[in-house]
Amino acid sequence: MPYFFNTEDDIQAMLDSIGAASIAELFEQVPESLRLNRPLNLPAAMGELELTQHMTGLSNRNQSAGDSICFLGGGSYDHFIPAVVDALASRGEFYTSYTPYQPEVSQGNLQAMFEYQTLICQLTGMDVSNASLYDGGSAVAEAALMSMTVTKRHDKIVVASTLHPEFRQILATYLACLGTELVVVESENGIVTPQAVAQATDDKTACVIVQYPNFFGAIEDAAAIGKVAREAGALFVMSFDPISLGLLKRPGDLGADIAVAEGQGLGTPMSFGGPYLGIMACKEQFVRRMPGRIAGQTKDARGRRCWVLTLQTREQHIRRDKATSNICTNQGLFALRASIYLSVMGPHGLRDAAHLCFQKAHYAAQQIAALDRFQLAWNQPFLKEFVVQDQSGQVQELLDDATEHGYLAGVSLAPWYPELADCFLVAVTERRTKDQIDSLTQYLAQASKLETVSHA
Amino acid sequence: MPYFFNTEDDIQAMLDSIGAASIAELFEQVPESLRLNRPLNLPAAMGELELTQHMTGLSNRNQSAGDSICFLGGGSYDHFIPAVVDALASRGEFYTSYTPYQPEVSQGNLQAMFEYQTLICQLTGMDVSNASLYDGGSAVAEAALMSMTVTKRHDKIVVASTLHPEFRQILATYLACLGTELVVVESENGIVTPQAVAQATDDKTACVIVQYPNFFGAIEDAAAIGKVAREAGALFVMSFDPISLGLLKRPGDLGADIAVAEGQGLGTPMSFGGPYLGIMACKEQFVRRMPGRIAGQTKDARGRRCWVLTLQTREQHIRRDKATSNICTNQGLFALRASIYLSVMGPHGLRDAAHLCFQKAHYAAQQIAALDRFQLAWNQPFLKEFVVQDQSGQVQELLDDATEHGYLAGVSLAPWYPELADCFLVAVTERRTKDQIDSLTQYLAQASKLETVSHA
Amino acid sequence: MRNLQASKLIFELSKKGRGSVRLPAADVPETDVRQHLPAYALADKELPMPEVAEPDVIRHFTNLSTMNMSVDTHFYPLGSCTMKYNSKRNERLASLPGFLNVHPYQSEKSMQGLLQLLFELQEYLCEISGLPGVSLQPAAGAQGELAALMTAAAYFRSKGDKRTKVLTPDSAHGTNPASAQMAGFNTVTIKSNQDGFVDMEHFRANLSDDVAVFMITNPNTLGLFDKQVHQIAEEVHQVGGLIYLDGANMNAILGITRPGDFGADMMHYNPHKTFSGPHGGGGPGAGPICVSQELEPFLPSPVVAKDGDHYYLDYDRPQSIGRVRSFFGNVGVLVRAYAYIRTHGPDGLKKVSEHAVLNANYLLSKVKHFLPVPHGDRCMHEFVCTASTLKKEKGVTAMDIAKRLLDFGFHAPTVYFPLVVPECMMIEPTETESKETLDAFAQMLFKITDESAELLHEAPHTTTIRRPDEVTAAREPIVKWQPTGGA
Amino acid sequence: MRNLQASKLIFELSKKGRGSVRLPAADVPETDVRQHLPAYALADKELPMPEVAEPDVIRHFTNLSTMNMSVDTHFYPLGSCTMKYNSKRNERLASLPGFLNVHPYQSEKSMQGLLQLLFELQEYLCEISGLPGVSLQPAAGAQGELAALMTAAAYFRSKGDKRTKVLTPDSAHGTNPASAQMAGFNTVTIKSNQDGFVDMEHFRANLSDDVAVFMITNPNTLGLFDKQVHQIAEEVHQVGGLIYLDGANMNAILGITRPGDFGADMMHYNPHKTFSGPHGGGGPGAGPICVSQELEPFLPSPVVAKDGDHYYLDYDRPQSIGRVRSFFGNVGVLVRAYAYIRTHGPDGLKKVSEHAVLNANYLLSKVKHFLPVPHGDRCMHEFVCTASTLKKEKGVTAMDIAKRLLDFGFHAPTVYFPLVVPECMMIEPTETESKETLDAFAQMLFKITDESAELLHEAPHTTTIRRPDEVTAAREPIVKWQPTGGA
Ligand SMILES: Cc1ncc(COP(=O)(O)O)c(C=O)c1O
Ligand SMILES: Cc1ncc(COP(=O)(O)O)c(C=O)c1O
Repeated sequence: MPYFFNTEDDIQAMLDSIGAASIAELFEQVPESLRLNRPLNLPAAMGELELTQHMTGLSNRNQSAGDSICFLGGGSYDHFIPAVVDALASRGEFYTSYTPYQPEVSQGNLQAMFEYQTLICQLTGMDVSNASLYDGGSAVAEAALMSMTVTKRHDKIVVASTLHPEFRQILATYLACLGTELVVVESENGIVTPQAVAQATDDKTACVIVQYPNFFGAIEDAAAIGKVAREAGALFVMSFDPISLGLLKRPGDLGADIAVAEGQGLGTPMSFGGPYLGIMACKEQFVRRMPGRIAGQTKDARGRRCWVLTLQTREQHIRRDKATSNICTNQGLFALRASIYLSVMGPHGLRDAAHLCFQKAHYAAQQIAALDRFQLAWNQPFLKEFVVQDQSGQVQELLDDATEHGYLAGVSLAPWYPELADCFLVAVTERRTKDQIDSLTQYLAQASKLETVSHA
Repeated sequence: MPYFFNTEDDIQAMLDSIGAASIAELFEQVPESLRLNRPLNLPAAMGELELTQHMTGLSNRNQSAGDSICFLGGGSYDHFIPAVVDALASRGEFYTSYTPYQPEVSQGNLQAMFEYQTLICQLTGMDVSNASLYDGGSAVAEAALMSMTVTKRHDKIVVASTLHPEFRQILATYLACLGTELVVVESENGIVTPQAVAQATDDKTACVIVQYPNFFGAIEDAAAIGKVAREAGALFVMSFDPISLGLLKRPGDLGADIAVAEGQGLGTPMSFGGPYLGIMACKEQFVRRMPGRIAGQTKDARGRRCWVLTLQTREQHIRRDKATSNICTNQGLFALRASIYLSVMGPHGLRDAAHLCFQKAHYAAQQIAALDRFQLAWNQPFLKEFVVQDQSGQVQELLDDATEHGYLAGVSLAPWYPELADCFLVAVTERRTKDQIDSLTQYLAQASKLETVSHA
Repeated sequence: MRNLQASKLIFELSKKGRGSVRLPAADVPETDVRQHLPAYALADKELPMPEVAEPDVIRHFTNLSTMNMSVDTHFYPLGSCTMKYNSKRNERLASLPGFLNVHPYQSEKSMQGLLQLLFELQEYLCEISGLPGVSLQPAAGAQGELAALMTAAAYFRSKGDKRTKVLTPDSAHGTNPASAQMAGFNTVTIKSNQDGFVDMEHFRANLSDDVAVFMITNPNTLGLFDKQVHQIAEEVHQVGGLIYLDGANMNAILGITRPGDFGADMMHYNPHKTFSGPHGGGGPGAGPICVSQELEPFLPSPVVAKDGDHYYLDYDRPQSIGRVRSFFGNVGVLVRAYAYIRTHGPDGLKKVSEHAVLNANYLLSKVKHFLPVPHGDRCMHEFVCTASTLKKEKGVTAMDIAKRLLDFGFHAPTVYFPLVVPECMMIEPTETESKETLDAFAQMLFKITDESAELLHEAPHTTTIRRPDEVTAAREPIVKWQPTGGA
Repeated sequence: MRNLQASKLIFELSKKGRGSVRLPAADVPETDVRQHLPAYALADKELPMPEVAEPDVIRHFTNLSTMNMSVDTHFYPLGSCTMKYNSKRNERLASLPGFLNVHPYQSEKSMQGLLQLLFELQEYLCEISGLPGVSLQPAAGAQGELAALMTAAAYFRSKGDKRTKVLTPDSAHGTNPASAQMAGFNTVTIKSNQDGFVDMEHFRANLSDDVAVFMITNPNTLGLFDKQVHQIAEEVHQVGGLIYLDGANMNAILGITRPGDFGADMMHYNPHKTFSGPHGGGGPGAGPICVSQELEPFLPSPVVAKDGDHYYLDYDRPQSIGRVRSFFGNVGVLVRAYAYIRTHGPDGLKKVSEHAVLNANYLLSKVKHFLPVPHGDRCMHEFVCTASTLKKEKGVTAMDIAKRLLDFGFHAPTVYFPLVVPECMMIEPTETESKETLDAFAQMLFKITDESAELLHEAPHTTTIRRPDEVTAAREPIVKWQPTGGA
């Protein structure tokens, strides 16, 4: 057992000091009747050598984005992560510490949190940011709960159907317990209209939630929708894609009251969906209603600038059932990664990344839409992601076959949008090369032909 | 250019301070006639994203030991490297610092060197160790030069033909300039006999050099050979395999005056041959003749225990042409890796590793020798490496075909030992599983059959 | 080495025109952005973000790291948080490309290795808990609590059983009542008796058939195993309620006793504690939950299921509460938990608890002489001592002692939690510490209790900052840097 | 955070029976070791090595790391060493499995990617040097010198030309004369003139037809470009000798001028300097050499060659001196050099030199006012200033200043080298530092020269140790730890 220290001599000396005859005696508190009187039924221990062989074997049985060409998106993207991010975030002092309860020996984490909060404000144009939530999905749910507290409206939340369907599921789950109604505004041609939102929104509505770019990659007229929300006295919540802000107006510039995001694109690996980074920022006046940790600047006893956890009376460890949220452990390491990512990319790097996504996605869209079998589902502005309609309707077969051929070609919309069962979502990041896009197109062209043949 | 700082404004301010009109002006020292008046003919710059794609492509065109099953040895081995080694040695404070010229801000490296030296002494049973040389091969050459200084005999070095042939080539190259004769003692049945060594050794011999286990994996009777050397007044130099010392007697216990090694097995990746670790340890009385850096313990001005570079008057930066060697930059990072490796393995881990190598190598040898086409080249004791004779003599064809099938099956002896052109060297480390060995055996059995058929 | 001169924020290192990453020109034919993106969406100004060269980014964050205590550098006996050694092998293994570089929407067929791992982890967690249903989805312990309470609520709804109350002991972690609230329940706080256990009288006084769940932490936050747990469970079950076990303290009972066997219907794990997922400076964690057979249909979806040799994500769970988190969950943390469990095996896990408990009791035996441990001479994996005598005698608080420990290279224990013990320090050494370290810590703690009040009030003395003004920080919050000296 | 309490050696953390790694039982049928290994070889006692648990190994070495200044944490203007930023991308790329996890005796066919990389690197180095022959084999600059001198010796031998002398300027690095000696030559030291260049008279006085090689460093160790180099080369060539260029200072002239063009017949690179391979706390480096056409056949073997599309190792070099190092060379360092060159491209490399020279001149312009720079107002990538006035006036030495800099978070420059300037400090800022850093450094240096001699003699004041006793260390060397308080 590589992580234990106590030798036989140690154990004896320790038991002597305790005044116990055996380790077993220490467990006398646990009634005999409740004991497990057999070994756990688990596989036997493995040394590092065996475990490495075993887990490498398991890893090899997954087709990684390195083995294939990845066009999958839908909230998780194959963006490039500069080596700097891994090199710094893998420092033990960062990842083996915990919530900075003792500021004197946690200034590194606290300053990093403060920098993260600032970077998120700069990126989003919002006033204040917390230090992270779990993920984009639960951040949306927290934003809804927060809106309810802020507006004191507990009856209704309005959400665009173009919000990530899993985010909507989370919202539904959270709201189910509270008896709050979740009204879904259906989309037309891949976006929701301000009119449709207006119809759904009333003076019982705590907030209106849209995604930007939306789940289909299309860019909603957020400012117009925000206006609708504001007019109804509801908060406007935007779930945004951080990389897109290299080219697009910021939530803060578009009138968002609360901006949330899945921050995975900012330096976090795809990891089959987690751990990721829940981003939340809001207007200044709502800061005391925000969930999650917040670092604040102050002075120490000697007058030095320093940082502490602040506004803790919002939190569960102080307020218990009156807290703004139950969150305790957050996603600190990924907030750090985002800070490093944003620092090393800088405004130019971020713009370049968004620009490359844009150019490559548009090239890919054009190439794919030029094939007989496929067309774009609608004509909406998009940045890095778009929906392709498969005339043959054999989406699942196509995507499965593509995977076998080394293309993670897209995400089928069927599970969430039955009416779009013949569609799939394609994401193109700055990592994709023209060669890779051309090769996908070629594959799809080939598949088009086979499809024609087999349907003939 | 990601690593530059100077903005246009900076440049102007700096030139102003210098009193120069342009950067070009700063190069006026370089005569116009000597200037390169065209751009270097090199490929254009690449950002990290492109470079990563490019170099990943190059990497993928190599068959790594992870893609195949590696039975290659001959001085470089696929030993297991615990994650701890990489995690610690990748800390920037270790790998981006340099030779600890300023002890006050280099105690980490200096203490690590001191610990390395101690660990090497413990491992080898020698009195003193330096802080590293380039590799096993040049360490042998340095040992020869050192022997010449110590014994004041400059005419002759005796070396076993079972010393790694590349190490012998290096010796030859080094000695060529000095007019020292290199006498090679031929082997019989895979080892050199003390008798043969005795015949070659005389009172002009500066040292006798053997390898342990030798290049064929066979274990020489080192103590007996050492005795021969001593009787001739020559030093006894042993080139050893560090992992083997988990089971075998140590050079210090066998009478070595100087012990050198290729330290790659101690936590250094195979990396197509380098950077590796040259180990050198010797008897106390020779310490002032040793090449390379040495850390020593002392006290600071406040009486605290601390460490410094010591015995520097041996070195080139002080002694110039009178130095014990020209070495300056050494292999510090790999000495550190070795220290971490040895610390985390401990004496038991090291013994277990050697024991597993032994068991697996013997199993593999038995399985392979049971095939018609193959037999062991001789009956000598070995630990992790052995020579297989291929009755068909088609060694190169076999090894090439094996590589295609995913087996790095062995190292052909033909380039170095024409008389053993029908032989190859097989190494089996603790990483190889029974399944892998069985699968190699199966492949070889198959190849045996094909061979029989095609020769029929 | 820490660079003491470096005290700037990343923004203060920025200079216009410096910039860092520049990406290559597009290798595809370019099209005009303005033509494709509507004016209402296209940004019209540059992002006001720092421009820093890569070498400065490295120095900046490297230096920040050197301002943290951490498990890799210090003894970190932060009670309730199980700050044990975070094995480097787990970091390496979790970074294998087949785990790290896979997309959540890849087909099951292209993910069999990871799905197998997750499936097996589900089974291990069920076996360790003694509860047959499992969801790996929650992102942290608190979300596990919430998800489990929602699961319970759905279960009650399915039976048409309207229950509104959740009972939590006063020694419970803050997340318990907060989760109950978020799940739509009202919380009722149950007192502890003077031995630190649930006050049975108070408990019974609040037990009724509108009690949905009793949330218990066992071993509790005082580090004691509440023997009454089985009795409590029986009585709660009798009124149709359920028992939730806060599994934050599982490190004490692995292979010793199982929540399912002592009456729990549901529980969460904190793999970042018990199974050594590193704490990441605040996170990530994960909060997998295990539940009884009855509750299983209501768990979040999907779960990993197996059909013959094929692993798949089972979404076909009509009674499921749905989702609490997007995608699968905090997979990276779960992979580390898997590696941890496989490293230890059944005997090793039991040994983890044995040595965690041995270390805690040993430290208790050293400390109790000068810092009383109100709840007795024996503990499980942690214990709570109090500085209240010192406070009375010389005005020295638990916080003073905590701060002073920092001077001597020890992270402070948890202070002022649980709320039931005044001036308390909650000390959890974990099993991955040596007797030498425990001895040094106890000795230093003793020395500190002997130091003058003045010295201690001003502690720490050796850190670069000392006792930040938290009151002003909260009263006039500065929560971001601003360019014009605003910060 | 550094743990100031931790001051033990790894041996002092050891405890019998603790141990760390245990490997699995063999999965093959076991055989008796004693039956196969002769008694004369089989160890009869346990290795007397430390038994330390993995968490302690982590804390120990992590903590050691925090006691070093490094490029990742500090400005490190160590002259002649080119302590520039070591890009993290290069670390990541060099760790790709196809580079890291490949055996030196794999077949060429299974190594085409790496062989291509090495082949291209050979070409780049030739282009940058203006010399057509190349060997990547030497393990460091010093071994490059040695290999090149051996190559020269073989060349002369092939012509039956017996030459015994190597000339080195007095400002040369110690490795130059040491290498000459090892290659079997006698070294003759050539004086510098007062401008810091080769004293032509002294040079000519020592020039004869038994001079094999003149080893020149250009820019030289004073940071000056010796304009005479071409003249020297002509005269050496006239007597049949060769010019060796010590390439340690290539960082100043990339794309500006090429050794081959200014008369050199051979040279080494220090990729760990010029091409940012990290210095590893002392190493590894690499020492690839480039030589003229004439010398090429004598270079070490193998070199990477290309046949159509196929890359291979060319061993068929009958005149080769053979080997100076086993296997291919320090491949990991070479891969980083490749990444560096590809990152910069032709313009970027030139910009490297331009900014290295700009930064050095700027710093010179700031420093010369209080620390005289004897060799003029302009320099290349580094400059040498002297504290000799300070020494005379108040007894303050270059070493005092160097030590005091440590207090302010700056690594010291190289001191007392080159030997030709008394009380000298050799300052090389490199191009990867900002004006802000240079300003702060110059300001601090100025402040220091103003401080009292007493304060400076005792510096550094803020480090954990101060001015170790090096004399005793060398007189009574303790070069390993010993169990019985021997250390
Ligand atoms: C007793 C207890 N319960 C619940 C939690 C909440 O777990 P998490 O922080 O993972 O959300 C914690 C952790 O801090 C705890 O200590
Ligand atoms: C001028 C000069 N020449 C030669 C060398 C030797 O190079 P290396 O240390 O790589 O052997 C150095 C490096 O220290 C140097 O500065």
